[in-house]
Formats: sequence, structure tokens, C-alpha cells
Amino acid sequence: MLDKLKIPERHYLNNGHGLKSWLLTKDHKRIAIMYLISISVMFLLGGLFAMGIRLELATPQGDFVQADTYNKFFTMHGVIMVFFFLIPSIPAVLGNFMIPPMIGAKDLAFPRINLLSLYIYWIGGIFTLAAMVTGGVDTGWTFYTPYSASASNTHIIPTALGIFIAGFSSILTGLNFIVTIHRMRAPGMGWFRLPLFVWAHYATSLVQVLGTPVIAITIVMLFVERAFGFGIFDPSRGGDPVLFQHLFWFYSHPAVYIMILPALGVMSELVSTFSKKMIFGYSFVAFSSLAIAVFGFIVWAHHMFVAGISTYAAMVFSFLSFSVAIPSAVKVFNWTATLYKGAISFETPMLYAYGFMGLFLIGGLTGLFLATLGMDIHLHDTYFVVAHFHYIMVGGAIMGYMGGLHYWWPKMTGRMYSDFFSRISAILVFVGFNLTFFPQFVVGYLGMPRRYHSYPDEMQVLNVMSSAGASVLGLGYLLPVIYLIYSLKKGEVAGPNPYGASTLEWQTQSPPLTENFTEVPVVTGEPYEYEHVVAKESHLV
Amino acid sequence: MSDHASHGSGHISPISLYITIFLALMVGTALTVGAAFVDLGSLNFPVAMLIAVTKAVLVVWYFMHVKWQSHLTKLTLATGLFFLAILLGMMLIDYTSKDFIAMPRPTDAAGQMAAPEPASH
Amino acid sequence: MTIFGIPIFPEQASTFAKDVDALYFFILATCAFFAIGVSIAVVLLGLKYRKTHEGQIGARIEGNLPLELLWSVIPTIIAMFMFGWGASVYYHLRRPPDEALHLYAVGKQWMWKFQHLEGQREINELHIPAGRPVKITISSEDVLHSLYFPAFRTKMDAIPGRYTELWFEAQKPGTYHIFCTEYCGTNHAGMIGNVTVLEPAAYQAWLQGGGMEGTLAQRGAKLFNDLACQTCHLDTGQGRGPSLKDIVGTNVEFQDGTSAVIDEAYLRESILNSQAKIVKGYQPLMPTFQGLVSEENLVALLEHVKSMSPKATASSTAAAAPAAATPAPAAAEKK
Amino acid sequence: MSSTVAHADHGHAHAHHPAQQHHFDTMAQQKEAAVIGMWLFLLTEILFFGGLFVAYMIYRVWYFDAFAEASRRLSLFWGGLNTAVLIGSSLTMALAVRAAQTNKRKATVNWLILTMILGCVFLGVKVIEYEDKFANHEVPGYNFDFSYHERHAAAEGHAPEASEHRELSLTPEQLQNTTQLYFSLYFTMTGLHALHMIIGVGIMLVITWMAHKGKFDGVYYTPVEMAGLYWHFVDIVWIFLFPLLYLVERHT
Repeated sequence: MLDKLKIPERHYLNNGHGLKSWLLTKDHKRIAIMYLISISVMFLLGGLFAMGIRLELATPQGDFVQADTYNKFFTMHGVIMVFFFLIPSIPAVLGNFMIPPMIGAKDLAFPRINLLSLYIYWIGGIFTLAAMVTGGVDTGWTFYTPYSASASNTHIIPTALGIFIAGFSSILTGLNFIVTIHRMRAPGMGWFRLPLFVWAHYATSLVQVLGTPVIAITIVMLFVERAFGFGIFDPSRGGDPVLFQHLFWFYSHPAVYIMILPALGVMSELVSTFSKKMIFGYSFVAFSSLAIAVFGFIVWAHHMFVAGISTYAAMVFSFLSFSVAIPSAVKVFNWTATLYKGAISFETPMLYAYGFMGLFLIGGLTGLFLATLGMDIHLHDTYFVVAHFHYIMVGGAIMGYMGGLHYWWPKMTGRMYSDFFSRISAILVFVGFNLTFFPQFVVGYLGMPRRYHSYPDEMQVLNVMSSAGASVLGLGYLLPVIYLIYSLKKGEVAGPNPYGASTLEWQTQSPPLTENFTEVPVVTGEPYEYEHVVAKESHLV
Repeated sequence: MSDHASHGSGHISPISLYITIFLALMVGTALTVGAAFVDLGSLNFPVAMLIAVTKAVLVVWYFMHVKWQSHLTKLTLATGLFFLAILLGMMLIDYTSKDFIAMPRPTDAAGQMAAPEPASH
Repeated sequence: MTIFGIPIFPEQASTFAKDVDALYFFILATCAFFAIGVSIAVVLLGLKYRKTHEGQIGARIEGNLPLELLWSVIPTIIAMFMFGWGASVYYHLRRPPDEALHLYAVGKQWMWKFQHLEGQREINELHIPAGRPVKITISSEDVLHSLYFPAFRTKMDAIPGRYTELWFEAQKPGTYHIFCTEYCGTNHAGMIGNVTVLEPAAYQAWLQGGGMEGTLAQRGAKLFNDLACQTCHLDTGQGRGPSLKDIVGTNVEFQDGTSAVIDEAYLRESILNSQAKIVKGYQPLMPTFQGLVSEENLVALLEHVKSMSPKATASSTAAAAPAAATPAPAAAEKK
Repeated sequence: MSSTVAHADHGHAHAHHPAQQHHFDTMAQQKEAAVIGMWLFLLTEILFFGGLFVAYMIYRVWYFDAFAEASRRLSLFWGGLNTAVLIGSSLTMALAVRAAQTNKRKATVNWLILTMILGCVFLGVKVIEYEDKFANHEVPGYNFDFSYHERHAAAEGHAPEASEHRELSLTPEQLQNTTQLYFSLYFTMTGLHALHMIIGVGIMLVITWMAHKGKFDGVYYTPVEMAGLYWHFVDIVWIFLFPLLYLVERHT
């Protein structure tokens, strides 16, 4: 059967050639591919800055670069990774590509707005990169006032404007998804027949639409303060620098859920597909996404326990912070239960899913330390926090992204990647990641503050371990670039459904047609039913 | 196709309704200004906000046709207001319970550490 | 505490340290239980239910409501317990006892200035007695900072325009780190220091003036350390500031292209008005010490710097003595 | 999601409206999508201005006296006039949408033009108000001097208004600082509002041109309706800004 597989004659990639057919496209799939390329470039840039940071921290003295250069490194690393890689990563690439076929739609509700969001992302990126090229910015990605408003003399305005502009791209993507999921579902596609990936994106989109405007207005206030000398957060004029933190975290805490929720959605798809089994407790998994999105908005001040907020407020926010733990735990338990009596196979995406489980567990559980008041006083702004959020953002979000990218790569390109190298890469990423970030928990509990250019000698061993791990991690991320590009031409033809997955996007050809389906599909079954898929399965490892 | 116009956002209201709402909004404006010149003690602000909210509801309900819109539109609007309430309300948790001490700005930036009296709570 | 020479646990030097560490081990144990439990379950299930033949599919199990409720409720209970414990530790951390010894700390780019009520001032150094609660009122002169004592397990932000406070009771005499944990600009990592916990008697002695004065240059050497000059002015020349070894009498080039011979007047200006002349190749990072260094101390510092240039000063010891006396009128002129 | 694809293509069964995009099945679906999309956009706008309202709320409570004092510097006449103008423009906008619904091309265009004129009147008044702030040294970060107004009045020989002799709990220095905070918020809030107005007028120019060209009919008039929603939202923001900024405390 394998030798009969061919790339279909007509598909979205050969429907129009030349730059113009890409830049003016309204096809969600082509926009997703352009997003994929853009965020990969940003990931590479952010990774280079991370490399600079780890090189500097290999020795306790500040001897690799000057202090101000180092400060610019971690700031640009944070800004690029958070606003230009993680936030658009899964939604704008995988969500953009997969949501319409998953719900049986021809396209997103607003294809032109989708293209507009890409252009806005580019413009925002240009602003921020221009700031970087002309000297960078050294405030940390958090832009705390009054340092950012008056003390720093680096390029804060263009960087902040870049983030402001990119925020609109995020808003438009979220808006588009919500309307699409509400209004574009195929006949028979009820809410409880939606793949969990779609549910996760619905929750993500809510956060994007509701949270992003608040960071936008915060940046506007920072902008008028810095550019025109208005006094809004300036303590010397009676302003409150802590108000900036409140407003900043009102968005930036939920922003973490913009990154992790889609990854949780990817996980649900992977766990079900590779254990050939219906997801355990579908509605609990679906609603836990919404719960995380909503709870995410009422916990922000746990970033500010030592920032001078009142004792009472700290207790309220600590209490609420634990509420996020419950839906997260429910998800993990349901994935575990899904494996029970499954038919589990370990293709590369499943390896990423397993890696995700381990890292997300550690990332999520260490969050409990930070939500606990008495504990957070010691751990706040130390490397413990750095390790924790990297376990969530890299161990969680990027593992999910990589898993999803491998999972849908045959759908996007019509070809399979190298099985051998992709497994190597998944293992390298997992091992390298743990080696990089686990020592940071320890060094954090020892008290090493974050954003330090130099540090006491006794902390060197742990930092060297971390730097060594980072090089393994870097290798793990570089490998896919090679074998995925190689697969575009030389990869084995995948066929419509190489993994025997059950969701709707696998029932069209790979790569799909521009309009996704030849006929409007009518959905008659529940999600994740594998009884009927087996016959169509064509590729087994 | 014209049957679509009879439901949902396609509702056509009589001009007289729009004029009535307009007049109500103008009266509301006059009321706000009038109320501001009367000393209502601590009630001045709530009254002003009550009038503003009433005016906003009139605009949303009639000018923006929400009255005739689908449940989804109403739900969307409610979601927005709910999260606005979270933003305003949760922020107040900190600000209403703050026990920090107001500090006079030291004028000599040269590093004179004038030790102020310990604050009394 | 170390394992194979790797430190894994900071010293417990305050009464909080035990409370916080007990909480830490409780959370650690809970988390380890869940992390290891779920990991083992996932791996074992993966091995046990491995797909054996093509076309095999999993059993059809839609879910189980009692199980869902169970694993929602149990984490909730554990989380609430964790919250309660954490909140009680926190409440304790935020309630300084009335009899606490009161100190002031001011954060400034990039140093911590401490002031004892008895009048002692310290920079990046703090001496406190063991066995007595200490309350520190914190403020900031410029941007946000955060005063952090890892060995005492406590920290608090310094916020311009506002006072914050923290307290602790140190138990174990010794010297521990002080860090700034809120990013505050270029030399954030240099905003560090040492807190010295003294036995009550030793603390009293320190308050009285702390032993021998030593020569002027020795006192200068101590000041040089106390003011944290040595953190930037490394002898190797690789610090953030130029090396001060063997510089007196040499010609130095500035960033604006001018140059000068290093003498007492230049050194004085460099300390009090450090931004006036920046040595070529260095950043204008040094804070001004105008108002921080008394005239006596300034002389002591000059003596110390000169003692680092033995060759230049050996030939002109006689000339140096009157020169050292000149700053007083110069200072009067400036004012 | 098994046994799914079936032959059920509704999309091509009957004639399409020219404005219908290929990925929608019906005009109703397309319109509903647009309405929800627009409301979601307004949702983001609510939270966008919400952030400003938070800052305003906190500082108003902290520095009520300064806010009251500074708010008296705003002209109630211009502010009130602008409120009336904007409410009027909301009415004309609602009538424009109604005209589009009933497929009256000429009336649609006329109402839209009237709305734009009222919008421009509002912006013109705003320019007058801003100019006054520049002249009275009330622009933060540029020439802010809260006591200038009083000194200026005294120098001109006018008797200072009674209000300026009110007992204040603030020192002149605190008043200078915290009123500057008020004016910073004033300019940010009204400035962003005016920016929204300018964008609104720009959108309406396009819509008017489209209406003039006969792009709309009784079935397809979504752009007019969307512009209407946006314009009404901008009106609502002003309904709140007016009492918050102009009427902090007028009765003493």
C-alpha cells in the first residue's frame, strides 16, 4: 500500500506560485506556513541571546561580556521569546493551519484579518529588531517602572511599540479563532464533538482577546511617560510604580496560558492518537482549559508578593493561585488514564508528549512553591523562578509545539521526516532541557538572584551544569531544522493519515486543498473514535 | 433573502425610537452636570456613574441593537464587562488594604540618609 | 549543605529559615510524590499497553465521574493545606515584633546603604547582633531594588516614594550574602554585600567603634572595602572600573580625548564627582560619593590608593604629606 | 470523528449574493460572524480603556483634592458642548445604519456625512481645549506649571476666582505634582479617545464612498453597521470620560 502513495496533484502549496501568491494569500494554511518561518527566525534569534547568557554564566566573574551587554542579552531573549515566539507559536502556526480542517471549515471566518495579523506581527517584529540593532534595550522583558520610564537610556520606546503592535496581531488571531469556532463548524460538528485542540484554542483566544488590550494600554502609559514626560507611574510625581506591575501582570500572567493552553491541546491530540483511544473524561479536559483561562485572570498579583502589596491582598492572590493547579492536575490525570488499556505506540510526536508530561509536571508542581506565600518570599526573583517558568514555557509550550509540529508535519507538507533523527532530537531536547534547568532550581534555592551578570563563586558548579545542558538543548533544537527541511524534498510520502488519527483534518488529503475538503463534511460521530479509522490507516512504524 | 433582515441584527427600529433615546441621553447629560453642582456628600460620584452607566446602557441596547441581537452577542458583551469588573475589582483588593507609609521625598539626593521616625500603624 | 562538593542548600541563619525550610520540604515531598507517581504510571502504562499489531485500537472508555471528582478534590485539599501553611509563615514574616532593633536601608544604583540608629553607616556591609529581632525599613533613591538575605529566607522590594519593611532574627554568627533581587540597571549584579551576624557582645564592641583604628592607609583600605570600591576596581584591570595599582603619577587618557596626570586632586574629584572625567574604555558606572565620604575618610582613601602605587610615592613621600592636607580648602571652594 | 465525510454541499445549491465570501455558506452566517467579530473587538477596546480607568480610579482616590482642583481648570462649556455633539453624532450614525437597512442609498450617505461633520466638530472643540491647556502651562512634561494660571490672572489684574482660595490640604509642591498626574491622565485619556474618533472618521470616509458607489443593499450593509458599532462605542467612552474628567467636584 505504501508504494502507491503519491503527493496529490492539487494542493494548497501549488495553488499559485511566486511571492505574490504567498504575500497576498487569504489561505489560512499559507499564512500559517509564513508564521512558521517567521517565528522560527525569531526562535533562532532568541536562542542566540540565550547562548550568550549561558556563556556569560559559565564563570562567576562577569568576564564574557560587559554588564550592560549581558542585561541587553536577557532582555532581548525575553522579549523575543515571549512576544515574538511563544505567544504566536502554537496558535498562529498549528492553530491557524489546523482549526479550520478540524472543524470542517474552508477557512477561518476572516481570512483577510488573518493575513493582516501576520503583517502586523511583521511590523511589530521590525520595530523590536530595529531597536535591537540600534543598541538594544536593558530593562528585562518586564519593563518595570521607574527604571524603564526614566532611568534606562536604552531603546525602550521602539521595543515597547513593537510589543504593542505585535499585541494586535495576537488579538486579531484570537478574535478570528473565536468567531471561527462559533460560526464555521461543519454540519453535525457540535461543541462536544470538537477536538480538544480546538477547545484549548478557544480558551487561549479568550485570553488573547481579553488580556492583550491591558498590556497595550500599559505600554501606551509607559510610552507617554517616557516620550512626553507625562507622570503616571513616576513616584517623584506621586505616581505608583507598583501600579505598572499590577497592569503588566494582569496581562502577562494570563499570557503564560496563551503559551501553555494550546500545548495542552496538542497533548490531548497526541495522547489520544498514539494510544488509539478516546480521551478519558473529554468534557473535564475541555472545561479545564476554560477554567485555566478564567482563573488565569485572577491570580496575577502572585508575581508581586514582595513588591509591597498589602498582606491581605497577598493572601487573597495566593489562595486564588492554587485554583489554577486543580484544572492542570485534572488534565494530567486524564491523560494518564487515557493510556490505560490503550494501544500505545511511540512515534516521535508521542516521545514529545511523554517529554511534555514529565516537564510540565515538574513545571506545574514547582509553581506550588511559588504560590505558597511563605515560600515565595525566599524564592521570588531567584533562579528558582527562572527554572520554574522555563519548565512551563520551554518544557511545556515548546515541547507541545515541537510535538504538534512533528505530528502535523505530514499533513502540512505531505511528507514524513526522518524517524531516526527525530527520535534522537526528541531525546536530546528532553535530556538537554533537564540538564539546563534542573540545576537552576537548586541554585535558586541557594539564593542566586535572576538577571545577575556575575555571581558568588560557590554557585559555579551548578551554573556550569546548566550551561553544558544548554548546548545539548541547542543541538536538540537545531537537528529538526535540518531533517524537516530535508524531508520537504526527500521525505517519504505520508498519505492522508499516517498515524491513524481520528480527527477531521486527517480525512482530507495531505497536503490539503486550498478549500481543505472537496465536499463539506458532515460529522456524525464522536471525537476520538478509532473503530472506523483503522481501515484507512496506511503508515505504521 | 429579505427574511434575514427580519431577525437578528437586521431589526429595523422606528426613527421615533432613536429620537427618544437621543433626547434621553441629552437629559442624562444635563442631569450629570446639574448633579455635579449639588453637594451630595459621598454620593456625588456614585450618582455621576449611575447616570453614565444608564446612558451607556441606552446606547448599547438601542443604538447598538443589542436588544435584538443573538444571545451570543449579549454573552460576549457580558464577558467583557465581567473581565472589566475583575480588572477594577481585583486591583482594589490591594489598593484598599494597603498599609504602606507615605514618604516625604528627600530633597537632598546627595545621599543624606535622614532617618525618619518609625511609622506608626 | 553540599553533595559531592556541590552546594544544594543555603545556610539556616535565622529563625525563619527553619520555618521556611520545613514548608519547603513538605511541598517538595508532596510534589515528588505526584511527579514520581505520575511518571511511573505513565511509563508503566506505556510499556504494558504497547501496541502489538497493526490496526489494534484501545478499549473504549469514555471516563469515570467518581474518579474525576476524586482527583479534583484531593489536589484541592492538599493545595488548601499548602496555602494555609504558607500563609501562616508569611504572616509571621510580615509582623515584626515591637522590641526589634530598628535599622534603615536605602537602595541606590548600585549599592545598599544601611544606617543604624546609633549613627553607624555602612555600605554593602551590615553588622547585626545574633539572637535579637532586627527590623529594616527600606526605601529607594532611584529605581526598584529588592533587599534579599538568602540565609535568613527573607526579602523585600525597595520602592521609590514609599517605605517597605522586613524583619528577621539571625541566630548563627557568621557572614552571609546580601543580594539585590529586583533588576535595577547595569550593575544590578554588583549590588551585593555581606551581612555579618555578631555575638551580642561583639556587636556592642562593634558599635563602640570596633577595635583598632590602624594607620590612615589601613583605615583607607578598610573603607575601600566597605565602600565596595574593590568590586569594580580590580587589580587585574578586568573590573568595571580601572585598576588602581601603580597609577599615581601616571598619565591617563579620558573618554573625551583629554588626559591628565593622576594626583590627589584628580583622585578626589574622581571619588566625589565620579562622572566628571571617565577613563577611556570604561563606562560611567561609578556612583558619586559626594556626601557619603567624610573629609577624614576621603584622606584615608587617598592614602590607601597611593599605597597601591609604592614606586611613585616612595620618591615623594615628603611631597605627598602636604598634598594630602590640601583637600580641605578645595572642598570649601566647591561649596 | 469517524464516518464523517458525506455528500452534503449546501454552499453551491442556490445563487450567491455578490458580497458573499466563498468560505461562508450563507449571507446570514457571514453577517453573524462579522457582528460577533466586531463585538469581540469592542471587548478588547473595553479592556483597553479599562486599564486607563484603573489608573484614574486609584489616583483619584489618592489625590482627590488635586483632581478636584485640576478638574475645575477644564471648561464645562466646551466639555458639555462636546458631549452633546457626540451624542448627536451617535443619533445620526444610528439613522445612517437604519437608512442602510432600509436600502436608502442617498439617506445613508447623507447621515454618514453628517456624522463625520459632527465628529470633526468634536475634534475641533478638542483642539480649542488643548490650545487652552498649552497657553495655561497645563501640559505635563512640556510646560507644566499649575500655579501659572493663578499668577497670570493676578498679573492681568483679574480678581482670582473664589474657587482658588479654597483651603487645600496640599502644599503647593504636592499640588504641582499631583495635578500634573491628573493632566497626564487627562491628555492620555482624551488623546486616545480623540485618536479613536480620527480613526472612526477615516473609516466612515471609506464607508461613505462605498455607500455612494452602491455597494450596499438591504441584505448586505455590514460595513455600515460595524462602523456604527465602533462609533457608538467611542461615544460611550466619552459618556464616562466627561463626568470623570470634567466633573470631579464642582459644587464647592
